Amino acid sequence: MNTRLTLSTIILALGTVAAMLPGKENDSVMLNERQVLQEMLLDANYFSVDELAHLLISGDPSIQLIDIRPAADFKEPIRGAINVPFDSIFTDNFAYLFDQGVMKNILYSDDDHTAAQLWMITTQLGYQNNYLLKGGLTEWKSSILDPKYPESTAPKEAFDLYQRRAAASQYFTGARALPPTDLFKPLSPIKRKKKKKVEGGCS
Amino acid sequence: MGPIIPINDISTELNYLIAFLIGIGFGFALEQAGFSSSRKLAGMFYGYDTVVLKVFFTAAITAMLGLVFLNHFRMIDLSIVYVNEYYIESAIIGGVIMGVGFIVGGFCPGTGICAAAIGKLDAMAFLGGSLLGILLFGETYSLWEGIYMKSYLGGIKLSEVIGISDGLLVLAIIGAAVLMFWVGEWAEKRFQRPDITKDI
Amino acid sequence: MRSTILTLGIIMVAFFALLIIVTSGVEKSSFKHSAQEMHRLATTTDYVILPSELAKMPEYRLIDLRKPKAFIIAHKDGALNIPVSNILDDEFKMLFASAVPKVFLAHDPIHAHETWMLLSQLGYQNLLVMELLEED
Amino acid sequence: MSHHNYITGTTKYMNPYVAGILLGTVLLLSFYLTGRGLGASGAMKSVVVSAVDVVAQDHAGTSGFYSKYIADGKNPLNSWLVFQVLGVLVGGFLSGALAGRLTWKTEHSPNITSRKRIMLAIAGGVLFGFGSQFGRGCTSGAALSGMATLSLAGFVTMMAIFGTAFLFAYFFRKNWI
Repeated sequence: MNTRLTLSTIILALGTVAAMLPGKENDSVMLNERQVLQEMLLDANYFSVDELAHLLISGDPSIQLIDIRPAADFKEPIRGAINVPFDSIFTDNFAYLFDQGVMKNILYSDDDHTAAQLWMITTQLGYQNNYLLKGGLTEWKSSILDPKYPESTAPKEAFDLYQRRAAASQYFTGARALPPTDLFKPLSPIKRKKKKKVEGGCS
Repeated sequence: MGPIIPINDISTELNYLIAFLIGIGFGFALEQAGFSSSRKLAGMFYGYDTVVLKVFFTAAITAMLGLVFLNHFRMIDLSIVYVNEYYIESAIIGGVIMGVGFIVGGFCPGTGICAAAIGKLDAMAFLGGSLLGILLFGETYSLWEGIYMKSYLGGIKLSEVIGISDGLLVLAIIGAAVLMFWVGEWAEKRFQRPDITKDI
Repeated sequence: MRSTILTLGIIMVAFFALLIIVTSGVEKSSFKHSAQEMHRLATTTDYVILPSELAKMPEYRLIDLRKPKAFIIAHKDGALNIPVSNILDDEFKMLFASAVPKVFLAHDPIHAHETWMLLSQLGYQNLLVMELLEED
Repeated sequence: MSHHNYITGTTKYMNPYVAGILLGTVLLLSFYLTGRGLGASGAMKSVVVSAVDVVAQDHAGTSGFYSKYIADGKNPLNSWLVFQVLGVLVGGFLSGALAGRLTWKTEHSPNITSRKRIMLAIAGGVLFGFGSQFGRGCTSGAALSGMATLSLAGFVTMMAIFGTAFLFAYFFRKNWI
């Protein structure tokens, strides 16, 4: 048998096998279930409302608040938040927002429900720098914007916390509060370092 | 998990060393195939020597099959691998100009470099000409910029355009290649020119 | 020529063998759904139930996701304690795969929703979340 | 004898199919290691760009074509393809030396003179260089690597190059046959 026939037979056989392989998306940078579970258990992936208030007051430039409520419900967001409705995260191609290496995205919705779902999706896709606001907007409103005075029997820490929250409330709702638009930052799509498309070609 | 270098952020120096080693393999394969001879290359278009067809398609199919299988076994992430960007006009116009250049000059840049390495003077002339051609394009770039950038379709794949799976497209290409190999060997007998083939 | 083919063949087989060895160490994911499918599932499925609805269900299995210590102090009758960190253990696979509705008690809503997402993505069905306050 | 193989004593090239598999394996290795295919014209462009940068820096900085390769003071010669092409030179030389094909010669049909062949090679080079920039890659970068990744651009460029060469082959037959 000459080389051409041998080669033809081999490549036709391999090609037939290749044609029968199921076409599936490759997911090498995605996390598997154990890695996702590890991320879930990591406290560092969650922000409490008090931590968020502290970051906002200190003017941390690296945080990006993402409000994932439907666009129709996007009223009175936490200051500086941008609206990315959960329903449209794939249709409107917001991937560049979630998949980047510079800003810390803090996701929130009314409560933990949809925010946790979105966080799971981004985490599983291997996107980094996405964090979850514990308790969502409800918790933010009740604890930071409208803190309750602790009962007189409460421990001293509760009073300290109330002091801080009252100050934060003053900061976010008081007369000195800046109009929310002032903190809107221009978004530049930043490619994540790890999954960077290779530049190639011969041109 | 591949591609190894972009995923693992390997240093530039090592990247260049690997580029150099891959280049050695590339040059070795081209020279061994006989691509360092312009008359052997041109034989493709007159039927007396179809080595270009055989090597080109065997190489493309080997790499295609390899990528499909590596992707299947999750050894390579094809979404990172560079897919040539498609600009309809510039790809066709550029291809046509290169086609004329091929039949006139008898080399393409890769084979020209390879032939120059073993001392072919016409290959060196060809490479000099290529540099001139690139300079010419650079100097007249403003004239072509419109058409050069027109109809950008991104890095799309043929399989996406036709709407079939990668594997099926590879099988179709293999079918076509097997046929072409057969025609090529037939042509080599039909248009045989012992005087030339002996010479090169 | 035959020897060249043989040599090349050996080199290629060795090359692929090396690739297989290098990549065999990588843990494979066993997710059944892609991110897009999970997004669709999450937006279309209402898996949160109220205690009143639970009472109407003929059969269900309560699963408490808290740490064992908190579970020992107080827990609902009939609840099974599976801390979130153990959710992927092999011993619970049979339970999740069974047709009985599995109800996660959401003392911590974030972890309950995340657990629901994780297990749903692995292809398990009949998963529910019941939101509770810590006092209940 | 200009063709003398120091190993086997013959002038035979490798079996084209075996050479093709070898080339394909190198290409696959390149994809596996670096995520990109092979190329040649890109390195030549780096040479041209750096030459222009040395001779006429202001011109290079303002031109739409050159400026993107020398932006932020980067050296166009410091690129992946340049090192790869240096490798091609070494690899070609090694193979030629092993097979005994190292000679200074100009290959041409007996119907034309060496001088004419050189002129034609330069003309072909100019066309190929120009076309490779227009088409974003040459036969190796656009056609071969492009086809391996099943990219549409690769197939279109390959068809255009070989189709045109076949069409024009008749007019240039004297140079080759």
